[in-house]
Amino acid sequence: MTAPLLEIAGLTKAYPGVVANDAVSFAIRPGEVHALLGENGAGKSTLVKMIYGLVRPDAGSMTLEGRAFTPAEPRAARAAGVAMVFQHFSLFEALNVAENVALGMEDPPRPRDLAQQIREVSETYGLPLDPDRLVGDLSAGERQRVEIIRCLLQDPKLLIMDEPTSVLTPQEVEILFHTLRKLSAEGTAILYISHKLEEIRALCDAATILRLGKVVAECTPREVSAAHMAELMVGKSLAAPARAATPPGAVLLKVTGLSLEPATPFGTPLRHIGMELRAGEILGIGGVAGNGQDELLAALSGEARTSPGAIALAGAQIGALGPNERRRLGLLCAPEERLGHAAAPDMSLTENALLTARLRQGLDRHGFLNWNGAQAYAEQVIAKFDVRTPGAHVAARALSGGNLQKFVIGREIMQAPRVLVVNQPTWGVDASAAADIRQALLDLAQNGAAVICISQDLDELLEISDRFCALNEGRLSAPRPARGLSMEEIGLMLGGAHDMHEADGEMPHVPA
Amino acid sequence: MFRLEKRPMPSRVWILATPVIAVILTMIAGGIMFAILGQDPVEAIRIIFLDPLFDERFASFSRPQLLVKAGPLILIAIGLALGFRAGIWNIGAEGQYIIGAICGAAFGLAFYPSENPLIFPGMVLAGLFGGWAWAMIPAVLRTRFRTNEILVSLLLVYVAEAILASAATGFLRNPDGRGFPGSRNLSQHPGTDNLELIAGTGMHWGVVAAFIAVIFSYVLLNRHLMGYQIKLAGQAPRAAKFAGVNPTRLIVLCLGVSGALAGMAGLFEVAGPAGQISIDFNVGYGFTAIIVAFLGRLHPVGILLAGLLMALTYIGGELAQLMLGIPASAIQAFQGMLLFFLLALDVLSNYRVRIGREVAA
Amino acid sequence: MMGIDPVTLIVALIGASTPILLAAIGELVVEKSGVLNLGVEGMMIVGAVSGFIIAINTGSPWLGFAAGAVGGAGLSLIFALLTQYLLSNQVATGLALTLFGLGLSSLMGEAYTGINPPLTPDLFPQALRDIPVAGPILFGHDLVIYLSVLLVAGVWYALRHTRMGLILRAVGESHDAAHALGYKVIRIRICAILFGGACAGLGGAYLSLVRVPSWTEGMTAGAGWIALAIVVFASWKPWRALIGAYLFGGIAALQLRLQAAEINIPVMFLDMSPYLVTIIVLVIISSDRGRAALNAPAALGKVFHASG
Amino acid sequence: QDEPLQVGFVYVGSIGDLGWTYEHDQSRLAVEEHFGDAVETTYVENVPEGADAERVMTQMVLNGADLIFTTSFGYMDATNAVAARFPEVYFEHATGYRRDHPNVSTYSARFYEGRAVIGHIAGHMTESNIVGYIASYPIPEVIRGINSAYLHAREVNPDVEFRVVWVYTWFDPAQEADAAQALIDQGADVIMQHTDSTAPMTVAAEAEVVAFGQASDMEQFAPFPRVASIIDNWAPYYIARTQAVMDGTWESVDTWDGIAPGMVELGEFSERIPEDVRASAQALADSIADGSYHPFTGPINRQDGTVWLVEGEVADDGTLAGMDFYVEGITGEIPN
Ligand SMILES: Nc1ncnc2c1ncn2[C@@H]1O[C@H](COP(=O)(O)OP(=O)(O)OP(=O)(O)O)[C@@H](O)[C@H]1O
Ligand SMILES: Nc1ncnc2c1ncn2[C@@H]1O[C@H](COP(=O)(O)OP(=O)(O)OP(=O)(O)O)[C@@H](O)[C@H]1O
Ligand SMILES: [Mg+2]
Ligand SMILES: [Mg+2]
Repeated sequence: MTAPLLEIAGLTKAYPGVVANDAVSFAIRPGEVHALLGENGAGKSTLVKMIYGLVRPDAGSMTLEGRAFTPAEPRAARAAGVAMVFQHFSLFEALNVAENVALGMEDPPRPRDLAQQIREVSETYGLPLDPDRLVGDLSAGERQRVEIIRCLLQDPKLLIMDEPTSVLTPQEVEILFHTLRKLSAEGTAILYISHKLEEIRALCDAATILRLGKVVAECTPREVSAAHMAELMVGKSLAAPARAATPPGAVLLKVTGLSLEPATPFGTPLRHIGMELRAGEILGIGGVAGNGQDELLAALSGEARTSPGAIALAGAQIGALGPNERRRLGLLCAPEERLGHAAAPDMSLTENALLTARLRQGLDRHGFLNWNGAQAYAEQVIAKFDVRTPGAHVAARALSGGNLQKFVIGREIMQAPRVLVVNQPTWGVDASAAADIRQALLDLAQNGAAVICISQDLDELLEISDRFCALNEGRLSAPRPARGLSMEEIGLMLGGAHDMHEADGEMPHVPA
Repeated sequence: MFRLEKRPMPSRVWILATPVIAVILTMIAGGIMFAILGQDPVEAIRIIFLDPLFDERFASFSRPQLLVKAGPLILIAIGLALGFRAGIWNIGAEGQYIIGAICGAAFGLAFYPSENPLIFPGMVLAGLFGGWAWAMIPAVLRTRFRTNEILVSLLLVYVAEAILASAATGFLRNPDGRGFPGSRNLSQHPGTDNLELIAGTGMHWGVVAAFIAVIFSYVLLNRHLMGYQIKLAGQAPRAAKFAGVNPTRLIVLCLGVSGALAGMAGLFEVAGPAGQISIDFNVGYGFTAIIVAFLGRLHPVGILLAGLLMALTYIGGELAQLMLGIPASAIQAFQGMLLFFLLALDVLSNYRVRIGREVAA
Repeated sequence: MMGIDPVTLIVALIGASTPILLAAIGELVVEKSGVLNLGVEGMMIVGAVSGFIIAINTGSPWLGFAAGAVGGAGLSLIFALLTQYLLSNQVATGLALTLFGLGLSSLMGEAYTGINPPLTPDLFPQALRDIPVAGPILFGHDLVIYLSVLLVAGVWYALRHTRMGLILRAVGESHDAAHALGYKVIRIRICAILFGGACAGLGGAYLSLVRVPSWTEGMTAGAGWIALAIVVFASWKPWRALIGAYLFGGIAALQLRLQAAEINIPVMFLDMSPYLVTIIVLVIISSDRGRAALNAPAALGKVFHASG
Repeated sequence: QDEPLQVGFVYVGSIGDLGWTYEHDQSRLAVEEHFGDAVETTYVENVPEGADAERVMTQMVLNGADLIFTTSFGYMDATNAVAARFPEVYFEHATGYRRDHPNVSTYSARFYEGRAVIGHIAGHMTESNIVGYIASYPIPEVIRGINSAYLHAREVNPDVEFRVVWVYTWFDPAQEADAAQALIDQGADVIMQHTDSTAPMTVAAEAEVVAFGQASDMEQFAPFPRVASIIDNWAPYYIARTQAVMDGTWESVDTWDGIAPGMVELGEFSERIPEDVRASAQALADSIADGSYHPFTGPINRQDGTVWLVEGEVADDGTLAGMDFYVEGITGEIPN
């Protein structure tokens, strides 16, 4: 056995009210792929931020290659050979790829040389990337490549990846794993954080499991089942969402020939989208981030207007209507971005309840707001969806991601929608909260509503949807029954080699 | 070193306490400055802050003057605050104030020498319309061509000043004024005058309008959908769109309301305290109101208090000049200090301060 | 054209625009770092008075210019501390800075009214300046004017081609991402603010030492506001700031010449023409769809607070 | 003596402007100097015209002022309004015409007398025959000055032309400097100004053209480019009026004084003016001072060619006070 590359002993970090890391100890050997597991808020990100020099530990020590390791800032960590890919990208949209890479390096070479190096590395590892493109124009997967290449160019001894795969297609995940295995073979240690347990079983040599900031277990992922690891994380066993099969009802939502130019410089145009949604049905829309998900949601929610006939709700043409008119008719949405889109960060939950529920819950009268009513509604959502918060007066930003997501989904579901569109309902949400949300969606469909679930989490889509289609470069594939679809088939659909929608006569477009 | 920790919710105690502490700190720092200038600091501070309110010679005159001076500041700041909350930056209220005054005065003078009681209401409407129309220029350019409204509204101030000079020396010049610049005196002519409503209170229609604006904006922001949408658009533009707020309408509304209020303030001022259109009739209320809006934390009641505090420093500053010979520039620097302290201490209401460095590993 | 000599017009507009240009290029850097400092007018006038005082007392205009820059930077330090450490609102703090600067400068300059400062020598020999047309335009200025153009070039180069500029742009684009990469957001922004203050101060000193030259209260008379407008006008591009400042100064100089030449345009319109033309050009620029907006620093005016 | 007499001054600008307000403040200091402990003076500077002026005057009264000088035209209505409320306090309003109450006097200076003299000098000194004139606002005071200077320049130089630039400000050094430069670029070799800063002087010095001091002597630019100046000197008037209050002889009067009593002073003629011109300018000043000559003596036509004053006719003060037209020969237009 080789000597550990990094050894962590008794690392502790407390925030007001929480101990994010409580005497955490473990070790990584060179070339090892080490998983860090735990629920939301278990302290994984905090731990790696300490290794990367972004957060200072309150107590404990780290040893890198036998020497004491106390990085005061990321610069020091990078100098010592530690590189990190962030959970929330640390990229600059208005800068190009090369500039973004240069910003993450200590002594970047001259721009021309750097561009050359980027091309070389991206070829070596099968991660194609054009150094001159603006990052704002890139898809989520490509953005992650930027982060990875930024790390690779520094020849790191330890590569930290915080939830890297949540935005990738299965094929991209394969490419990433290929890269990581190659790195690991070259002797680079990898600290890998993910909520996707099957991936961890496929990739990792060892795993440390955190719960409430403490190390609760260590295991070798290949040797245990995913369910077992989940139990170690949560401390109890989880039930899979259940649903009774119901025959689909009448067509509630019909989209035909929906095309839309993007509203923002970095947006994706929608092209000839068509679909039909029936009562009681859940339609899963898969696809890699940046392929038009936000735009599709905006077109359905009414934030972006289309020709009146492009969207019909129970026969009524609604393409030209605004968000509130659509809400009145029963079409509700929950966007992906919780803070800033689905909810206003600095507003209380009561105020955020009003954000979408005003019309259907009758929370105003001639424009004068019924705050008591709004508060009562917020409290109902909190109670029914088990939102953990001190009360409805709390600002949305003070809630954890999972709890806010439960609030946002609950806010829509409790308005009894006829059609509900959700985008990434469980992104970054831990296993038990995610299970609750999925169950709520299933129940809604069970009761006769139609649901569109846009998600990048294919397991989730396969678990809850009746039919599945893929969004690629703003085009929507023809739907296929979800049952029996294999990962390979899905991967091909996502990659663009799917049957194009009949209205679209163009050649299928394959991304570079 | 100290460290700041964001509070989950702003602290109510500190919101109320910080202005008081800021004023005390300003008294200390300003006192030092006055001492350096060779003045008795205690006396100077007393004259600025207390004499206008409590000195038996001045108080009965100065207290109502506080309202006269604060009235236009509050009226304009209320309108600006709506826009600022929505992330719409009208910094050209000065221009809207000028144009409102010109339109209102022109309306009144068009009927001269009639004393019809409908003239004054007509002037108010004309002033309101003038300010609104001037603010519509940046609004339309912003919504049509996405032109930055900060820049346009600011540059239009200079254009308005050119028009004002032209009005005072040209088209609105008093025909009986022996060729001197300046319009007829509106406040000395029944029908166009905006005089004190109750003698000795300083209450003219502009002050009444300011109070109404405070109440109206309080209700709007706290009880009405429109106020909710304004706040939403400012805090989270995407969420606002999701909630069905129409950004174009909001820009037109906020710029329009702030322009209309500024225009009205201009009319009330020109028909009342100032009396006439003259070349330099504007005295920077439109710019000072921006500070008042922020000092008041964009909150109607806060703006009311901030407006009164600003007015107090103006009036007390004049007294200090008069009684101690402190130069006007020292008063200006003193006001700057007051603003610095008020802004600096604001941090305490939103953050907790931790003393000492983080323990390093 | 209409009896107006283009050569003297160009010479005059360059001189007239330089204080605005200096202040604008400084503010451009500040805004590129994501900070909106509306106190340019205050920093300019403090620079004007500090530069003047030092130039009078030392007899050296160069020390005066340096002192102007130091004075402007000194005032901007207040803004930096308030907005970066105490997280105060940038708009209000900038306005307060202007108010304070105007008061402070008149206090400082009380004893200096009515004095003539030492002359700033021309850079090139008379023979060069006497070359027709090119002579006065290219060689007829003092050092600060060339410096201002160099500064524009330098800022352009630094923002475009250096690591420092890249980091500055990154900080202005997303302070959270920059922080995550380990950049000292606050420190970088403070440096930018000080640079902006120094440029504004230098512009002010140019006003009091060359342009007017003498010290009088309130002598900036709104130049700082115009500088702010020029930055937006330039959509945060250095060379465009130069064009904007020269355009504004050019129209201002031209309108006076049109008056002097007794051209029949109402003086009211001539008087407002620099502002109107600026607005019109801006409307034309901004109505051009595309990615113009991209150049605006995404984090402009936002408060940065690193938790943890 | 018991209580000193309290005299207040309300200034529109700052005392450091080296122009209008500065000269008023110099005269205030002269009052202090002259009366010693018998008089106390106070002042407030940068008082905007309108509501603020009225408040400042009232506060002065409440603070015990017995006599108040309000030194800007724009204070006219405010002065009369406050005077109505405090009949026992005396008010002196500069450059206005309204004396609604027996405790209000008005006073002004016949600057056009001085302008006649420097116009005379300008007519002699210009070689390009173009005189540049930086004007503030199109108001009677300024128009009168332009006319007076032009008439006396033309008298000695029939080919002289006046180019007027309106800067719409009393005080903006940079703008004034630009205006001076613009005029020089248009061929002017003599610069006159009716704005308050010394900036045009500096430009004139650089371009080596003639200029005149305005409001204050601007002696730091003598002997060149400043070759002469018109100085506001309010001290004799202020001292006399203060004395009148002390003696109980104060009455409401309208004073419009010129060179004779010294309200308008002419700064020293520099040796850059040819000897004979200095002499003829002095003779002109003397004839104005002793009343034998009035600068607006016919024949004078209006710009449009209509007759204003026939041969030998002297302008009446009413027309002069409200003058809103150019005399014949000036080519520009008065903006409005
Ligand atoms: N910057 C911060 N300042 C104060 N508290 C914070 C901050 N960031 C996070 N928190 C607190 O941390 C908790 C968890 O935040 P986080 O966004 O990491 O959620 P999470 O760990 O993903 O939780 P969930 O499991 O619900 O997704 C919240 O209760 C919040 O109050
Ligand atoms: N800046 C902060 N201020 C206060 N509390 C924080 C801060 N950052 C994290 N926390 C707290 O530390 C705990 C651990 O957070 P951390 O982000 O490390 O969790 P995580 O395991 O990465 O969760 P996730 O799976 O959502 O990424 C959270 O519960 C949160 O309450
Ligand atoms: Mg999380
Ligand atoms: Mg995490």
